[in-house]
Amino acid sequence: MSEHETLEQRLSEQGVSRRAFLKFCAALATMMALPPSSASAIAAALSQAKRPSVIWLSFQECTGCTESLTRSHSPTLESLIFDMISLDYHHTLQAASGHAAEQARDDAMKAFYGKYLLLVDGSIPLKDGGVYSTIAGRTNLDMLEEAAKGAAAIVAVGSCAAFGGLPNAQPNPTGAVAVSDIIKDKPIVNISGCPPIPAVITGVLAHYLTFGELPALDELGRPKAFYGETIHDRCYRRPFYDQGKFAKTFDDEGARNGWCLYELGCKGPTTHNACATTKWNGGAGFPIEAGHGCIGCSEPKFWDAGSFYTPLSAPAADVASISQAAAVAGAGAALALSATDRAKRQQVQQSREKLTLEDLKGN
Amino acid sequence: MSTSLQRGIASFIGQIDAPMASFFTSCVHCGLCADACLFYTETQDPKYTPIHKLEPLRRVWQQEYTFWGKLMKKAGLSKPVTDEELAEWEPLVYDSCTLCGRCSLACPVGNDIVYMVRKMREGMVASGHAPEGLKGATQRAVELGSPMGVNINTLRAQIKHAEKETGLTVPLDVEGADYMLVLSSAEVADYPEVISAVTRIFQQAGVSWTIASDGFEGTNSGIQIGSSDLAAELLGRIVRAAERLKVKYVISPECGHAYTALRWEGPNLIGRPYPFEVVHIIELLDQLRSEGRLKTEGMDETRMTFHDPCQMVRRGGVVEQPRNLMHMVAPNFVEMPDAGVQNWCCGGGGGVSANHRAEPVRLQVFSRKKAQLDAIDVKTIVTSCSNCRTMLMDGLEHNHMPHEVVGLTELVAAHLADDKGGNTP
Amino acid sequence: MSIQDIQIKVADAHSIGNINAILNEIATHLGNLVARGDNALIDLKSLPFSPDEYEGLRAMLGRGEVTARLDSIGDSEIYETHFPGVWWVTHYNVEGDIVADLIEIADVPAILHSQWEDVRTGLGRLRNILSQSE
Amino acid sequence: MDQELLLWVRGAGLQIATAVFVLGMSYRMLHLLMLGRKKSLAAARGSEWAGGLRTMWRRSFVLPELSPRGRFTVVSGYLFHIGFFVTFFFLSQHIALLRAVLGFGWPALPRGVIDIAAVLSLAAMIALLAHRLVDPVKRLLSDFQDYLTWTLSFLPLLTGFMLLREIGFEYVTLLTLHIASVELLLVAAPFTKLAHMFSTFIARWYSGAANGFKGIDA
Repeated sequence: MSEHETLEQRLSEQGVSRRAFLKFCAALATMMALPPSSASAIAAALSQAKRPSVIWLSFQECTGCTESLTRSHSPTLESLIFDMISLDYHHTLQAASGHAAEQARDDAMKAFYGKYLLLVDGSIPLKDGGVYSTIAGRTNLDMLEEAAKGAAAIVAVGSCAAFGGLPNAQPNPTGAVAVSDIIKDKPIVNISGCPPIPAVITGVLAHYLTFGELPALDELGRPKAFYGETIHDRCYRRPFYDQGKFAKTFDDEGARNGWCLYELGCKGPTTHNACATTKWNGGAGFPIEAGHGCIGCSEPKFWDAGSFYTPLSAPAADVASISQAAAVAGAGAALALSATDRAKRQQVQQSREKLTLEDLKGN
Repeated sequence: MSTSLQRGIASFIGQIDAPMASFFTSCVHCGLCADACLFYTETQDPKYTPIHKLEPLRRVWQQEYTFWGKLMKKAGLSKPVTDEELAEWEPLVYDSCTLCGRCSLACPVGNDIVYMVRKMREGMVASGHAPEGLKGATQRAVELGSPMGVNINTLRAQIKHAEKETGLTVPLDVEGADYMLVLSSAEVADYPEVISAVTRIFQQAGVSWTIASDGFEGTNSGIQIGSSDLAAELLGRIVRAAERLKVKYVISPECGHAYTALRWEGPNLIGRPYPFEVVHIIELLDQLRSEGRLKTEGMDETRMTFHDPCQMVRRGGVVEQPRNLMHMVAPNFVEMPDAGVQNWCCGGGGGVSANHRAEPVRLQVFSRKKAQLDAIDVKTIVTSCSNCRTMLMDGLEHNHMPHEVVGLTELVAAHLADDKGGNTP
Repeated sequence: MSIQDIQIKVADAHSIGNINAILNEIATHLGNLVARGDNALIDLKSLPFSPDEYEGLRAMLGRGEVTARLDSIGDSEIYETHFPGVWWVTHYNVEGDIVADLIEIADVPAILHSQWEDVRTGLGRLRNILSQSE
Repeated sequence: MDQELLLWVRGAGLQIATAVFVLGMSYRMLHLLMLGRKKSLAAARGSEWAGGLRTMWRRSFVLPELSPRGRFTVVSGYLFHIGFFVTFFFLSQHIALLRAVLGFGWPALPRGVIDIAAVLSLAAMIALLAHRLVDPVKRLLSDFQDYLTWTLSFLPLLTGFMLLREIGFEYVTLLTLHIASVELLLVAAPFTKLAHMFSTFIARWYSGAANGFKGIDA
């Protein structure tokens, strides 16, 4: 398969009709969270699309992101897309191992220098020279910096690569950081989530290969099409929030009635992601539909944002015991300072001379 | 040592206590106290807003007793209270405040504003910013025994007159009597009928009583000018007389501030509790009434009302007693609007009557009393404070109003059963 | 304890309020179709629905006279709802998963039109057959 | 970095603000009380405690005859305070907060009631500010602190109202602003006249005790 071949050519070679192609474009529009009317624009762009080389680096991660992607429930479409990219290095998925695998990466980096798309999952440990995660004896930092040089763009897949994620959580023993903390001179797309929604990963890839550029990003580098709104904004339980109807426990009447999970710690209002509409497991649902609040996994520092079960309106830290200490300190200060004030007053009262008629007359 | 700014500020510092700190801390400048003060309501001049009258004292509190205030003072960022400011505030604290205490009931956060004005006057007089009229009255009280210059000879003459009128003996300096009657100089000088009235009532009720030749003046100019030292000196005369005569009770006269001085401030001024009790003459008369010892006959059909003296009623707690007595003799007794603890001041309390400079504003704010009286059609105003009585008469005359003003004790005495000796005053 | 002991009830879909919002949107588009002949598409996957609301919407719109099936990289089901001009278009992949779920407001859904490229290809194939049989 | 800012205001920021508030308030109130007062040597006619407690309660309701300007102040004042209390103590989200801190909660009022309370409170505050600027008495009394404390009290109400409706900004931003505005209020309260939230009751007690001592039912 030539890298210069377009998707449309490839589809027609496979005997896929124009109507099927339109259907594919409609599905793509849905996947990219673009308006359905943009299907024709997608079709037009796809007829020009080229097949990019992709290098996927996995660092300090749990493979959940890869799992998420490969467990995606629309394999036909994804396979179409993966047909369209040349996944030249992915150490979990590739058949090659050892030196052969590393060789494949080197080759791809040389062959497509300046043009390949670099996908990264996992955070990069910096502490102690980055020794906490190495591949083939090389630190993640070293490998990332090398691979980033020739990349056209970088896609940070998952909250670890995007924001540091779990390894970055306090006390962050490995000094884990995000890709964007290291690479400053390349366009980076953050596809956050723990794991990210598979359709979002493929949607971004589809966008890149369709339009040859990265989608519009928010201030955290996330594609606006998927992260532009909060879970809360798109949550089917939102009307209950507006009516002030909240489940107070996981098994009360409110919970059974499907009321808002805000008071059970749902982070939907402050979490930007597409779960509420794109949903998971082939559209089967998302956590709130299963009766559990959003844990905010697509936002930076989500692991350090207090308990998953603490309401957003409640303190994320212990306020009660600090208040008790403060009350005691305040009382102590009051005792000390009021003693000096009383002493001052007493001194003034004692040194006071009696007011006499002569004083009155004197003026 | 003469009066000075330093002495005044020191006095302010010495006066500030927990209640004042809580009051200043709580004030949110809502301005509701203005509506409670007749000097504001009748002039609509915002400077008469009660809490504003305390501004210099508040600044001293802030600079001496608050954390940031002290810090600011140390850093030289706060504006010290100046002599000029105290001079500017003098008319506000003395001329346009009768210590009536109406503002203290109006404050939503519960500030006892008049408590602070009373305290502020301590510093004002110590700094030399007291009105000449009040200084003169105080001086006369200390030197001559009475702010109006009434002395024992005047009293003796009035006693003689009363004895002649009633045919009874007015006991003077009787040791071991139960009650010692204190008078106000206004009564001795202007309303001596009260001596006859009390004599006849006590005769009928069988009260053992006396007047002390060395402690008959109840008026306390020291309280009004705001000097506890001078107030104590004046009050000490009564206490000494009462102790000399070994009385069980001292009767406060129909004089508002005398009651405050004698009943509430007295023991604190002399620094010890009294060995006797203090009762207001109206309290005593009502007690005699309830015990059946005070009997009246006949009714006065005149439409009359009762003017509550601030210090006896709002600040003194003697509210129902005068009304009980009114009902004994006055079937056409009507209350004026705001009667009782919310009544409006005559305009001359708290030393304003002795302060000639305040006369124009005092007469101006009488419009409030006039409005109260206009709302009810009465011929006679009864009261139980000789200062109120004088101020009412002055205000009525100024406004060409025809009302008659009567003391409550005399009104009761005029209807004493089996006693035709007196005339309706 | 068995599953029956767990009290689960289906919330009243209409009480939540999301259905009304989409019905209003459909009405607006349908108005535009009538007035100006404008077509419109609503991506149901971009809208917040609970499962019962989704079913509620389906019941609300009902089924009209036309149903079409498309067999092209998986099935597609296209039917006109009880409201003429309002079409429900559902695309499946070969595994039977929904890949696009749309409400289309049009006289005929775009996907049902024969595509000129396909028509041309078809014509070529037909001529090819004819030429071979000759 | 809205998320991190939000995390800060919900965590360390709130801890600091609460600590300053509690420390400052306990200092201020205790210091005030420790200044003490001379016990009156006069014979009491009534009970200080009865009078003090009575005034603490009663002064919330009893008000003398008022002028139009006084009525305006009283009506707006009530609306503001009641609105503020209702929104603070009876919005479900706030009860969740208080439950987290205090360990117990109580039933919330319906959102409709909260909305009305918040709108009335906001309107009353604007009216009070306007009145402060035009009424001669208030203008004379007012100083910088009056306007500062007005602003500090207004912002939480305003941002809270905006947050419930997501007006103007994103939820994260609004929630951050709302919590931050409350923290400003907490930090400033002990050192400004906002301290009247507690000292009022002490003031009323002293005032009522003085009357109770004299047997005055006021």
